[in-house]
Amino acid sequence: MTTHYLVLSALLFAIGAVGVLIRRNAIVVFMCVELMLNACNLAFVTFARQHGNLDGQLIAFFVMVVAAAEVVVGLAIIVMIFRTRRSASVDDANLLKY
Amino acid sequence: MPWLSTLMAVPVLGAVGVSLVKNDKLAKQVALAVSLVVLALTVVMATRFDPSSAERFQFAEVHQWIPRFGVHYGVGVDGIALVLIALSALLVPIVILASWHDADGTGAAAPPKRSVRTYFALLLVLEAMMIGVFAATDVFLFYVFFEAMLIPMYFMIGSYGGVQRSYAAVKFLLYSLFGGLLMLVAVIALYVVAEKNTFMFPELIGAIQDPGTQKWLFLGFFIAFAVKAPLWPFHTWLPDAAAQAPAGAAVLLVGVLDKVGTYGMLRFCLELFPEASKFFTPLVIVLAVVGIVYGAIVAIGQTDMKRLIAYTSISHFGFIALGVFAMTKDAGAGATLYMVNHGFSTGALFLIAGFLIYRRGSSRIADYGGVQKVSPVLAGSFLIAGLSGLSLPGLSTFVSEFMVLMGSYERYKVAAIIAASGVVLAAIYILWMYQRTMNGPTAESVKGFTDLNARERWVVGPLVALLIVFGFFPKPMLDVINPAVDKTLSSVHVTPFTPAVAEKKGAGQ
Amino acid sequence: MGETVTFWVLAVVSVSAALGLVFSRRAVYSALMLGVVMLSLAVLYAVQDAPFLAAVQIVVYTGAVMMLFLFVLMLVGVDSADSLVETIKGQRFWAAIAGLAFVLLLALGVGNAAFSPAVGVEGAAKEAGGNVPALAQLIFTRYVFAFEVTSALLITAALGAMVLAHRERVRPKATQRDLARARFAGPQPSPLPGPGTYARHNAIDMPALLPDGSVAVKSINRVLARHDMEDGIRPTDPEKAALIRQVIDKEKAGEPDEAAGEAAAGEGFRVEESVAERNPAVESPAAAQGAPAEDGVAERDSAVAGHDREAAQREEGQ
Amino acid sequence: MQSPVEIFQHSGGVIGVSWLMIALPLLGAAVLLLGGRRTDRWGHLLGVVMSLAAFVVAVAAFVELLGLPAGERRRAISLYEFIPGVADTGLLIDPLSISFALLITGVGSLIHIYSIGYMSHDPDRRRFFSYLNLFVAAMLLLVLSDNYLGLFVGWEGVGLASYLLIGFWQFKPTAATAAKKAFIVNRVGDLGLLIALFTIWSVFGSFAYKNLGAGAVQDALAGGSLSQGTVTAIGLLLLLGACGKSAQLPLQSWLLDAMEGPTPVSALIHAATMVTAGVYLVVRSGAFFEAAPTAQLVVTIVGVATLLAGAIIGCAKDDIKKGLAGSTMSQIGYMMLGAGLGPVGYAFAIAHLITHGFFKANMFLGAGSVMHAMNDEVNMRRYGGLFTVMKITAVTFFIGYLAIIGFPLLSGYYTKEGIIETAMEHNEILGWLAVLGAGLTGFYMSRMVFMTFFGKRRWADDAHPHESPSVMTVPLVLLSIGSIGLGAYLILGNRFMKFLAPAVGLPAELPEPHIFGVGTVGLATLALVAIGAAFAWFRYGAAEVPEVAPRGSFLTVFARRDLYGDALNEALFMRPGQWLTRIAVFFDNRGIDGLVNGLAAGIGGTSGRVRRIQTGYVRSYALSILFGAAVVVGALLYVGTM
Repeated sequence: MTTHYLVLSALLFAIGAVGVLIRRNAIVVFMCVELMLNACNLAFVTFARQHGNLDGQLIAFFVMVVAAAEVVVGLAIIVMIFRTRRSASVDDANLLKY
Repeated sequence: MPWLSTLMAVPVLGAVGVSLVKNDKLAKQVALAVSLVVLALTVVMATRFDPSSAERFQFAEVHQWIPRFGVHYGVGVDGIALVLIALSALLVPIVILASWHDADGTGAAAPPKRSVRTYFALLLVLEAMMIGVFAATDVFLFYVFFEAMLIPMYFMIGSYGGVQRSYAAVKFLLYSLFGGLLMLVAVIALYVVAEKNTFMFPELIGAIQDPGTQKWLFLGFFIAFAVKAPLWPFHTWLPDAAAQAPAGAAVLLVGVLDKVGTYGMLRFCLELFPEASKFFTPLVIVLAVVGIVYGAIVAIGQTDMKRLIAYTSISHFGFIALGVFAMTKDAGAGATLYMVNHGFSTGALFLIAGFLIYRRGSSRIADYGGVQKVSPVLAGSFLIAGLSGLSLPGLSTFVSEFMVLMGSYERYKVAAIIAASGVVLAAIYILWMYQRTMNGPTAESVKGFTDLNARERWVVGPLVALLIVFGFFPKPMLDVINPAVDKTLSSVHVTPFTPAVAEKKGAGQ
Repeated sequence: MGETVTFWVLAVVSVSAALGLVFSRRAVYSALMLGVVMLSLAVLYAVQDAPFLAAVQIVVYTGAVMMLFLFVLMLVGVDSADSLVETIKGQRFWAAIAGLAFVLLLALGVGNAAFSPAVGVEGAAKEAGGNVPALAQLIFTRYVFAFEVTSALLITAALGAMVLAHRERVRPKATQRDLARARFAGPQPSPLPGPGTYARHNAIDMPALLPDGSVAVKSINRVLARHDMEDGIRPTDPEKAALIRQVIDKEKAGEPDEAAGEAAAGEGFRVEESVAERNPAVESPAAAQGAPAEDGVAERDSAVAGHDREAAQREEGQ
Repeated sequence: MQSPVEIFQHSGGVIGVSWLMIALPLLGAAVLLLGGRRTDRWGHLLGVVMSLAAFVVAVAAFVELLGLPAGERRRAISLYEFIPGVADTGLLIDPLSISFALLITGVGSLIHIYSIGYMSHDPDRRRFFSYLNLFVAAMLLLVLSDNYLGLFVGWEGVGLASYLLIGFWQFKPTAATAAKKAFIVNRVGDLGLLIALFTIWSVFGSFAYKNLGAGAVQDALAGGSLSQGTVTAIGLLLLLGACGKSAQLPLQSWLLDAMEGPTPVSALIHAATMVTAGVYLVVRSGAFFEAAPTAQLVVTIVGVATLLAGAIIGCAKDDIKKGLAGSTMSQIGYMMLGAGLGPVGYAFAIAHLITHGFFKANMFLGAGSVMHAMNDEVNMRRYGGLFTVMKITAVTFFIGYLAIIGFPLLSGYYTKEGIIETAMEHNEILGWLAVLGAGLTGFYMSRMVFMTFFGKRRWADDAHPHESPSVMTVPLVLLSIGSIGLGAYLILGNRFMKFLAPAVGLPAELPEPHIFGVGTVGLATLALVAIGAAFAWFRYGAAEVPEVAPRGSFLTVFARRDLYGDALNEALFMRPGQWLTRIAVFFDNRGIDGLVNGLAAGIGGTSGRVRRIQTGYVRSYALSILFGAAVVVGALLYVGTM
């Protein structure tokens, strides 16, 4: 069963990653990142059960906390960018180049 | 008393003090005072130096720095290092005095980017680095100083230089870093291959026996030094850097910094890799001789005073390298003496050219003419400095050039003869420059020139006096240098030169 | 057996929801899809003997984080659909390749690993008397330092969000008096004409008629009109359609630079994602009512300028 | 033939302090240069005093030397260690060096005195005297040093003084150029001298004369440590040095230009003393030359070629100083010829050198007096009939003239005749060429005298010639006394030969010279001189001298252009040199620096292109991160399977 969970986790992770790559709406990109984090959590929980060790669950818990903090700050940044640029497209924020 | 550490600490503390002083004029005075203190300390130290001592490095201090890799804070001086430290300590107060208005931006084509006191603080930091690089007896420490010297000089050129200063500064930095990184590789490899778990120079002598390894490590060190010196064909950074740098910085750059290259050849290349040095000697001699003639010819064709002086230095560095790699006692001592004398001579030339440029605001030779008429003292000191550049007997540069050529002739006749043609070329470039700037009808732009003022006379006076005194009486310096050169050559294992007559006699007995 | 069934059901649900998240044009749908995935995962956690995590997942993620997402979506423009046209050459193709490669490699690795039957965390949990106490014990013993740091992180994040989202008021807030003054100084002191009288369904998108029977242009809500255009809902009345067109054109003519930039980019009349997201400024009542230029107008100007610059740069890049 | 006597270490007495000879003028120069304008009022007097003081020391040393037995008249005093292990600073007082010292300080002092008058209107007179003192010091170091290194120091020192004095009127571009030219051409010679010194060092390991005597050279040759080729090379290289300093072919071109300097300079440096340093060098290095007959032969050939070339040049010059310069070249050619003829030749060469010092200085100062009177006019075509207005100058000049053409019983007659006869004994061709040279001397010197002092007055309108002040005429008179009697005094009874013998090693038995010899050679010489003088009278005394020089024959133009020496130098060295310089500068800027900058530009260009990868699109970066992650996973798998 562990294998199944892990493959599911990988699949979700990859979908999230592809989402990050192809979506331009910063909020959607953010959601995809959350999806990837969740996929990771699944893997942690699975491994926790596999090895009978609660540390995995705990790490997942920490991931959630960090993800929450990240979302808070990230969304604030998006709102701020949107306010000044009237756009939430990640492609529009491309001044940092060459 | 930890003499050498004191010598380094005083200017560093002085630099901190100078940068904290808010008043520019006071900052200059503090800088001058600090540099004079260093000079006084150096003189006291030099009088306590014992040339005949069996101990090779005197005033030695060794402390652990990074014990894991056997890196030490190891300093100490032999005769060669001593005279070069003395040169640095002497030139810095002179340069500070000469640079009194260099950082103010009056009359400069490009206004300085940083404050006046920063310039003088940089000068003092540079002094500490210069003393450190000559005093280091730990190869790693030497490398650290070798690279650290670049930083103050980079800022001095890049922030206070002429119109093209950033180009020149970057070129200087990139060239030096290129060489320095090669050296770093060689330094690390030296540590690894020697398997002595130390970077201390005296313990590393003779540690590398394998000729193949020696050759690679030699190249690592040598290229760094050849760039620094600079030896043909690694020289093109020097004219740009020297022409763009403020005159005082140019003096330290050409007069002392570049000496680290030739000093390194003599100390590290020869002693650490004797077999490789012998193997590469033909190559180095060819480069040196080409440099002598080439530098002189290109100098003749220059239209810019500072560039011209820079090219003459390239020619002179060829002489020094020739002397180092001739590996005879006379040539080695001559080369060491040459390093010091060249500091005086080129220093005087650059500084006086700087005074001229300060008055006229241009370094183009064509912008001058007939200065002798309006400023005879300026012209006279310029002539003496120039004559020292062409190694006129009676001036100290002659002694060194003669010894280098004579010592080289003992072993490499053809090279010495070709190199000696530099004597004629030197006369052409110096006198032609002198004629174009100082002789002839007084140019309109030169009419308002004032002669050297008291400050400028105090700058030029000591240099000229030293040139003349050591020109007639070089013995004090040679007495210090000779034993050190003997020791160096003894670790290279070359057969000393004996005149043909004595040889026959020896064979006969 | 029960677990297997649950897994397969939830796996299918979560993967489809994840795909939906990635491929739906509207961000709101994406957010809902993400909620589905999270809930599925919460159940899977529960199945895997992680009841605490499952609860946290639902409370924190689905409850708090998702709400935050939705709030921001509301702020930014809830119902605008994203264009799915790719602007970076080869991005999708290579993204697909990379994603596939990644998943295949991981699957290969996982598949090749031979797992012994799971130990299960019951044993570990039993010692402390249950999953939650066991976790609590870990948190406050071995991971106490990390936990404390996390708290600091959260506080910092909250503070950061506040700082970022806060906007300094550069001029005094317009009072009622100022607004009234501005309104009477402006071209339209009276209220705008109301929506159509003869509406049959959603009256707000129907123009009002003037006493002479002609359409009152000002009564048309331009935002709604544009949405109608985007969605392909054309008014059946040709006269009204022409009028709407006219309003939109006028709106575009008000931003000639932008129009030129878009034309140059070869995107023609089609209102693109970024435009859709940019235009809400127009929606603000002040602008619609021709009120004196407040922050919004200045902001729009700067946004326009920014857009032009970017458009130019993008062209250059191409 | 006997070897020169050994060198004895000396202490005490006047000889022990003979370094004062060098130190005093040096002190004078230092005081005058450092003192600046403060010393303007009395600077010239200090210069004269220092020079005279040196002369007094020289005379005292000379007297003390004469007091010693002939076999012990080579006294060395060592002063201090110059370069440890290489050379000490020391002086050698022997008949050769003391003769030079007397000439330098004696004639030098007279010229110092003369200059007080000559330079009285120059605002920089003090500087002039400091340079003169510097010259005297350097020249004395050159001749008194007991080793080659010291000689070289003095050698370059006089070069410097010559440079400074030729370019004394530095605001004149011609003077500045001439000074530079003199220095550079001299440096070519110095190069030869330097390499000769290196070779000597590599063979003998010493520069001191006491280790380089004839005995040492012969021993080295016999012992095989010195090959014949090497000793010839040493000789030729020394000769190259001598050629530079003494303006011998092929390094003669600077001397004529050097006349740009003030006339006393021309008299002191470019006639009486410095230019004879080459002769001193060859004589001093007799040990090497005698071991190298080829080198000796080359010395004589160079001497003869130069004496003819100088005479030919002298024939065509209208500039009085340049005419005298050509004559100087020619006379030094005689000395060089003598110096190539072995010990007897040495003695005559040195004797001729001393008498020449007197009569040539005499004539140069006379010419200076004329110029002083004629508003610095140097063109003899603008002179004429000056005898009547400046009698002392004319008479003294005339004495010098008679001396140089070898008029019987005057100084030049004995010394020049000696050289010619010695040459005749060695090689008849050289001898007859030297005789021809004497004839030419008769012509061009007569031409000069007739054009200047006789004939019609062709003065410029504003010229008001007058006799010079006594401060100038007294030295002229003293010098002319030397020009009359010195030759006879030195040569008759072999006085000078015997005096010089310890230094150069003369044969024990020397033929007693006659007061007036009537040999074939002597008569032929006299006849040729007479013909030359008569021809000159016919052309320039009796006939009208046109004020503008006629175009003249090919030979005249050839001579006027200094035998195309400058043109040759220009074509062979200067122009190719300029091209080489230009090419080198171009190569340095475009080649080496171009390579370096090209490399930098290449890297810059590449990175400029590569940086385009940084599009600024977060998604592109994310894509590469994902690829990277995939690669890492793949790598881990691969490593895991291994």
